[in-house]
Amino acid sequence: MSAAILPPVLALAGAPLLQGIITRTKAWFAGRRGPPLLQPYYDIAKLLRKGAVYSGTTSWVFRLGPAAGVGVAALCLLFLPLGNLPAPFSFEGDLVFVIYLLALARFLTVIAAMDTGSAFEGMGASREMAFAALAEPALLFGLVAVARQTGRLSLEGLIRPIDVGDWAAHGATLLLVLAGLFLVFLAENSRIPVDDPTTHLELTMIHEVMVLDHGGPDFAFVEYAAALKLWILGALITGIALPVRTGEVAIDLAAMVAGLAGLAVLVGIIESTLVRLRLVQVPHLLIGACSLALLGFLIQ
Amino acid sequence: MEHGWLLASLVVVPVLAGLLSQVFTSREAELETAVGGVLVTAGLGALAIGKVFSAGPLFGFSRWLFLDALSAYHLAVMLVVFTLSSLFALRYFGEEVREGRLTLAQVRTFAGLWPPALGAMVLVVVSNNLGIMWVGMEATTLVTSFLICVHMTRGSLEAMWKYMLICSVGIGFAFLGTLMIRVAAKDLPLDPNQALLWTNLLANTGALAPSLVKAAFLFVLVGYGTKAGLAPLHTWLPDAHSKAPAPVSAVFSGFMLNTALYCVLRYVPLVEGATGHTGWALRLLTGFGLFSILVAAAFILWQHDLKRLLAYHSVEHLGIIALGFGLGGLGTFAALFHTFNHSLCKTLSFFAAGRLGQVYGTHDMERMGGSCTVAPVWGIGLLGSLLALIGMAPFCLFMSELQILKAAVDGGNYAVVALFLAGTGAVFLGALGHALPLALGKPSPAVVPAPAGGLDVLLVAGPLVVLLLLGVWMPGPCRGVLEQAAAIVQHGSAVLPGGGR
Amino acid sequence: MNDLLIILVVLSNIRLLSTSRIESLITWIGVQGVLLGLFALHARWVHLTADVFVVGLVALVLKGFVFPWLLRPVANVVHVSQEVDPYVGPMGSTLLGMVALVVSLWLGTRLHIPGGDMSRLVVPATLFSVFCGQLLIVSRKKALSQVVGFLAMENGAFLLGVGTLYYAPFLVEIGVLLDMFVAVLIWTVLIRYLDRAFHHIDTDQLQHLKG
Amino acid sequence: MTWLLAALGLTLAGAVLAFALGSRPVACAWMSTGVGLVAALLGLWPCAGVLAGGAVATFHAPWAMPLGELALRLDALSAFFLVPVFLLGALTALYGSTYLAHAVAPKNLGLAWSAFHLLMASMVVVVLAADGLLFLVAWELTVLASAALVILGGDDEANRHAGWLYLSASHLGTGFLLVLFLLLGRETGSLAFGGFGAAAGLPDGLKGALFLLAVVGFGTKAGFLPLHVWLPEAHPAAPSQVSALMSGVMIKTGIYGLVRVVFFLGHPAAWWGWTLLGIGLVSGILGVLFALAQHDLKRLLAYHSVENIGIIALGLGLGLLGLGAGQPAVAALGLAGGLLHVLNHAVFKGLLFLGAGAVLAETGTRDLDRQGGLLKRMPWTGGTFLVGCLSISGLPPFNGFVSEFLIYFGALLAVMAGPLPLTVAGLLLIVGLSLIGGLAAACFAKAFSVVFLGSPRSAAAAAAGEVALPMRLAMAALALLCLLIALAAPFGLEMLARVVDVHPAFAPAGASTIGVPGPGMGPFVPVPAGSLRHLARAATPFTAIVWGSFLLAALVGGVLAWRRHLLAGREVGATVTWDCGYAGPTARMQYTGSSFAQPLVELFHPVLQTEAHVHGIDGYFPVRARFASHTGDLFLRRFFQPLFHGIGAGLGRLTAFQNGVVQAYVLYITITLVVLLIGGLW
Repeated sequence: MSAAILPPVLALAGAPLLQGIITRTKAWFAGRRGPPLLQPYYDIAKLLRKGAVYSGTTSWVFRLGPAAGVGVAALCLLFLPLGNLPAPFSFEGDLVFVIYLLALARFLTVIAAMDTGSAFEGMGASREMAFAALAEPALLFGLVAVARQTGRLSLEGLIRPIDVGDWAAHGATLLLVLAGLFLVFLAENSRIPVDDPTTHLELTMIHEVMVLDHGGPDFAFVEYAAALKLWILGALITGIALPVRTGEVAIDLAAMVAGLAGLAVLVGIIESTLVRLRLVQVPHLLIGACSLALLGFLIQ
Repeated sequence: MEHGWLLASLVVVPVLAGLLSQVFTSREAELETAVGGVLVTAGLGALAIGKVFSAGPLFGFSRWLFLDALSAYHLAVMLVVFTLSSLFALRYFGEEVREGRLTLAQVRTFAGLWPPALGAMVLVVVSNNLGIMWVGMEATTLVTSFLICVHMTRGSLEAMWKYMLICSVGIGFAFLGTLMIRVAAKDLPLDPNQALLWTNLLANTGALAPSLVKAAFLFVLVGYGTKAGLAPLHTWLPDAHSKAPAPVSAVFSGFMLNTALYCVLRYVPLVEGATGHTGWALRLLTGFGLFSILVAAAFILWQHDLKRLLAYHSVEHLGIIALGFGLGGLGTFAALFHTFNHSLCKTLSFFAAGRLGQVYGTHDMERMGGSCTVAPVWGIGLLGSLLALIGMAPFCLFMSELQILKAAVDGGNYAVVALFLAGTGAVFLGALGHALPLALGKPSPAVVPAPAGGLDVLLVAGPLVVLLLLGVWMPGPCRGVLEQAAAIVQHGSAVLPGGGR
Repeated sequence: MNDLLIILVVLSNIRLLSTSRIESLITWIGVQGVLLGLFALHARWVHLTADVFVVGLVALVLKGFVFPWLLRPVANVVHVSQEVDPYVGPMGSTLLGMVALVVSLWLGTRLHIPGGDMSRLVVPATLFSVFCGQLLIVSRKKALSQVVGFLAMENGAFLLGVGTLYYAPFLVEIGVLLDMFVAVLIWTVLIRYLDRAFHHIDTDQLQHLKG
Repeated sequence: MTWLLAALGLTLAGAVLAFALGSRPVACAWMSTGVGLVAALLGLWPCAGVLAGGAVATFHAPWAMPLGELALRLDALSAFFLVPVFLLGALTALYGSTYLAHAVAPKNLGLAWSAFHLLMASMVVVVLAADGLLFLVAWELTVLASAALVILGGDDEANRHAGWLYLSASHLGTGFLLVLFLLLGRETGSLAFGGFGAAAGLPDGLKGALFLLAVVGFGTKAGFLPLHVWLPEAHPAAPSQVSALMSGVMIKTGIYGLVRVVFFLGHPAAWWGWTLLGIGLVSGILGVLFALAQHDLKRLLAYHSVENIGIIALGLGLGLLGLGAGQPAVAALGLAGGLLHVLNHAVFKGLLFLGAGAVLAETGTRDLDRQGGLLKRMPWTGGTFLVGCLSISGLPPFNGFVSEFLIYFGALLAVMAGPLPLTVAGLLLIVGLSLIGGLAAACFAKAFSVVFLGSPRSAAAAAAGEVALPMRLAMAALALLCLLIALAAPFGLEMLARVVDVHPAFAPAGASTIGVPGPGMGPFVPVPAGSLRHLARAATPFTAIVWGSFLLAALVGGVLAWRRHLLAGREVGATVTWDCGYAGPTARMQYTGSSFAQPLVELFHPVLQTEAHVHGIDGYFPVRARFASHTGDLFLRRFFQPLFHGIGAGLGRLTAFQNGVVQAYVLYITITLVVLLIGGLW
């Protein structure tokens, strides 16, 4: 039970760090020193200390969105294992619950964006929903493919049993599924090549443009919820990718943390070396993710 | 023998009423005499029908006249239709008389021919002698032909010409058929005076020459089928129905067609008996029935004239009835049930079409929109009867069509099932497309709304209520009547044991 | 003798087909009527009773004289003497009539009449008359020609009746003849009406009601 | 059963009374509301009893009609389908007490209420009927009553056309049902449902034919693609209260019929399940896509009915596949999920249509792009509508998620445990269902935000106000139900199990169900303990979901409270929406519904075939520009219309035969005679 407390606590504490690592990696590639690793924490803390400005157009929906984002993400953490570390709770089919909870958060974020009546935020919201509709099947498909390997229907059940033996036996399947999940990971977290969180052109953004009007604590919640989501999907990928199942809490934990950090570095590298796709090509990428997962499923 | 005069009076009374009406010089009095004659006949008929169903078939005049369950049922339907139509005629022509659009001569034509038309049709159903039956049928054609052109217009003359020519040709064939069946029975040891009696022929079907009987049936089927409006012999029907005054159209459609089909029915057990119950005659009826439904569907889809639409509905429903008879079994029962349903419903729809035609001054459906607003009573009557005609539950036509379908399914006639459903489906789509704007559209502002009187409400509500009621409730006696009548078509034999003086 | 009369009837039918003059149509249908009346009397001669005799006589008078007498004035009143441009001309009609004759003869072989004491020609001749009547109705345009066609049809039926049965109930036969008579009366009245309303009796032009 | 008969009688009396009270609208409305509520109370009681394990109730009376008898039977399946009927009937009646006068011309008000009650009564009979003939008559009455309401919903051509399309489609569908029931009747000896169970022993080919007849006949009513074409026309045309009833309940009678017949047919062949699965996928995905492309709020909702019927078909198809493959757990979960979705869809779709009606009543238009900012003006409507949106998108913690979860669960089991075909089916279902879910969320994000958020796009929307209390009450009750059903799900499994147990494969041994297994019952293996054993597997997840929902509420509440705490005493300013520095934003600059849906509509253009009418700017000087888009129904335009026009044109050619030439007419007769003579005497 004590080990089961660790994944959510670690996530709550460490999620913004992944963002820091990505930024740092990108800075390194660009030959800059970049902001400190803990910069996301500073940002959130600063935002939390600010007041707020709301558009006169908005209603309570606008105010609900950020809070719901954090709440949902926190709830998801309860069902999320970290490699060999068990989740606090798990039940058959919780992967569906988690995916739908994330969808709930997205829905509330989107309508919060639409509440402003801004064309830019509308654009972002529209794209977010469109791409999510395609990303969701891919994510579910990938997880089901893994579940078929392990024969269990919960997130914990499908991630914890993966060990070196599985990789030896079904390496190809897992690799393909991982590739698919990684694409979904990039899309869901608005990373390049799907979205560029650092651009300054609102017309081309997805996630960032949706939250243009949030400020103060609300924006802090948005940022934190985004970090948590990055962690959640990252943890799923790391859990599958790293078959470290020693039973020693410390070793397993370290492996996972290292894996997450590695994932963040990988994202940083991708963001530094690739460019954002044109928006019309994003669906192809997501359909590609779905096909990868399907292929993985078929060859097992 | 005492029944003989009762049966004869059913023919004689209306003829006398027709003659009597000619002595008046007031248009109202002439109309009322004619209607009165019909009402008296209806009373006498009710008496006779009651006797048949309580005490068995009636015979008279050396068995030349008779009334069994089958003919009594048809007589009942006929009297209902005729009584309603007569009442409506008072309303319909009364309107025109009031407006001075109808001359004394025209009223005289109508009043003089209307009750005899009933007499001629009664003669058809009360004849045991197939020859007299034919005479009655021919007389029907002759008497009704001038009823078509009470309003003498080019259109009605054209319609009358076609009616006379086509029906005469048909009736000519039927005569040939009648003779052939007599010839087929030539060797039977029967008194020549009695040889053409249906009951006698039925008792000896085994001894009839099959090939001649078959030929006779073909002539009879084509001949009477022409009068009954089975496709492709129906061509006179839309013209005559659309050009005749509404009460006449109602009687044409509501009963004259059935009378002709009744004649065919009388031959069915004879032919089936003579050909060894192979279903040869029934298959022909099935074929004609289906073809009529499909042909009617095509014409209903593309129709613009309300009364022609109703006429094609008659073709469709006569086809359905023929199909029911052709399928046999439950189908016979259902076809008889459908006969009443269709007659009542069609009578109502022709009333409504006629009255609305007077209100709008046209029968062009595109110019008759919004009848429920203009003349609510008749508009509802038209909508209700059209819905019933296309087989909407819970009207009784749905029920009888369902039973016919059951007969087809039970017999494993899947092609029949498919064609029947396709045909009635097309009719449904087409007719509904006409009916909705007709009833609920926006009327053109030029049309003057017409008030409705108590008689109007009665004429609309009465049939509608009966149609609805029969759709959800068939009283035991009604069922008994239909079953007795159906037994006669199927076996014929039902009449024989109890028959006789 | 019976066969001879029947053959004469058949020939009169062919004559009807091969003429396009209204006058001649009316004449020949009258001739046919006389032939049939004679046939009715002769065929039943052996079994002749009073009522059968009356029927035969009435038929002869009606079909042979009354009907032409009724139709001829109509033809004069409406000023029609000739079929102009019929659908099928006299030549064609006659040829089609030959085909009809073959079909009638074939059908006659299929229809066995019980008894065998009757002429074997009755059934084919009957059918042929019927077909000829049909042919006249279908191929001609004047209303009068069609009436004649109708009469030819009815004559065929009459031929079958008297040719096969020695006795039919008086009431039926008289009823049939009475109907016939009324029908012809109505035809004549109707044709006059048509002429008054349309100023012609070309039935091919009565095409306002369709669809 | 006495209570049910009382409810039925009351409803019928209501129909008569409403007609009589037509000239007094207020009295009529309140009488109708009263009848609806009381009938629901009377009717729900026995249903609850049967669902809670009570005995099957029957009613039997002779019916003076050949082939038929007045037989009613309340088993778990009927009771389950009756619940939404009564529930939604009562709430829509309540809602209608103030709404209907907006939607229907005053002179037709009595008639409309009358048709409403008749619709209710006939639906009750449809679900209760235990006799084929009674079922068909009630079925047709349902059509007639609802079509009357569709036509009365407006006084124009469009309504009449919708009514025509609806009646025609229903009639063609009923044709298949007639054959279905008559065939069943022929094979089992009578039209009584009591004997139909024997159909399970029929040869496979015949059973397959019966199944197909049921799918087409009932599918037309239910709105299976491509038989759905009437649905997007008729539902928007009807008064919203009736749209709610039609979409929420009436089309479910189609599902009821299908389920009932499939249950009669016993052991299913594999292709039955595949058929339903295919229909479900196509209906679900295309339904939601078409919905996405609509501008008309009620049309959008109508297409979502197609989508949700697709989800239900997915569940049922999975159930049949499970039964066929001998996987009772998959079967139980699939069937239960599909059935539960029937109830859920009734609740949230009813809610959404009522909300749409409220919007329509206030702004006078169904056009999405003329709304906006209504949440502030109509807080109750907006709030409850949002609940409906979340529920229909299948998002937790609302009821839509619960039923979809059951189906997912079944599909996951199929993927895990099944033989290869079942695995493939499960996979397809998972992908399909998640795609449908994502698209539905997109669609409702659009619908909700365009209507209720931002600023008003028209003067009417700006002037809108909250609707009257009865309407609010009805919507609030349904919104509450959306939540309650989800929270009560763990306790409802037993009831669902009773419904699923009506299938003979699950029938507990010794219990009498319809169609007691005869000697020729077919090869299926009865599962002794019923379906509860399998459904119980969902109890833990359901409980966890309920607790998760509470926790979520607590977490979100906590965050909100924290923010309030943080902002207390700080400066909270109000400003205009930031628009990249543009200082004079107008309502017309907002994203419209069409723009919101554009990426997906573009992506799925091959199926949607949206037509865009651009009247753009070319040249140097600004001119008025216009853009309009329209997405018609692909199947109507590309399939049914050409087909029926083709048939019509073909038949139209026949009319040339009635050419007015009397010679030709006589020729027809001659030819007929000669052909018959030669044929007959050959």
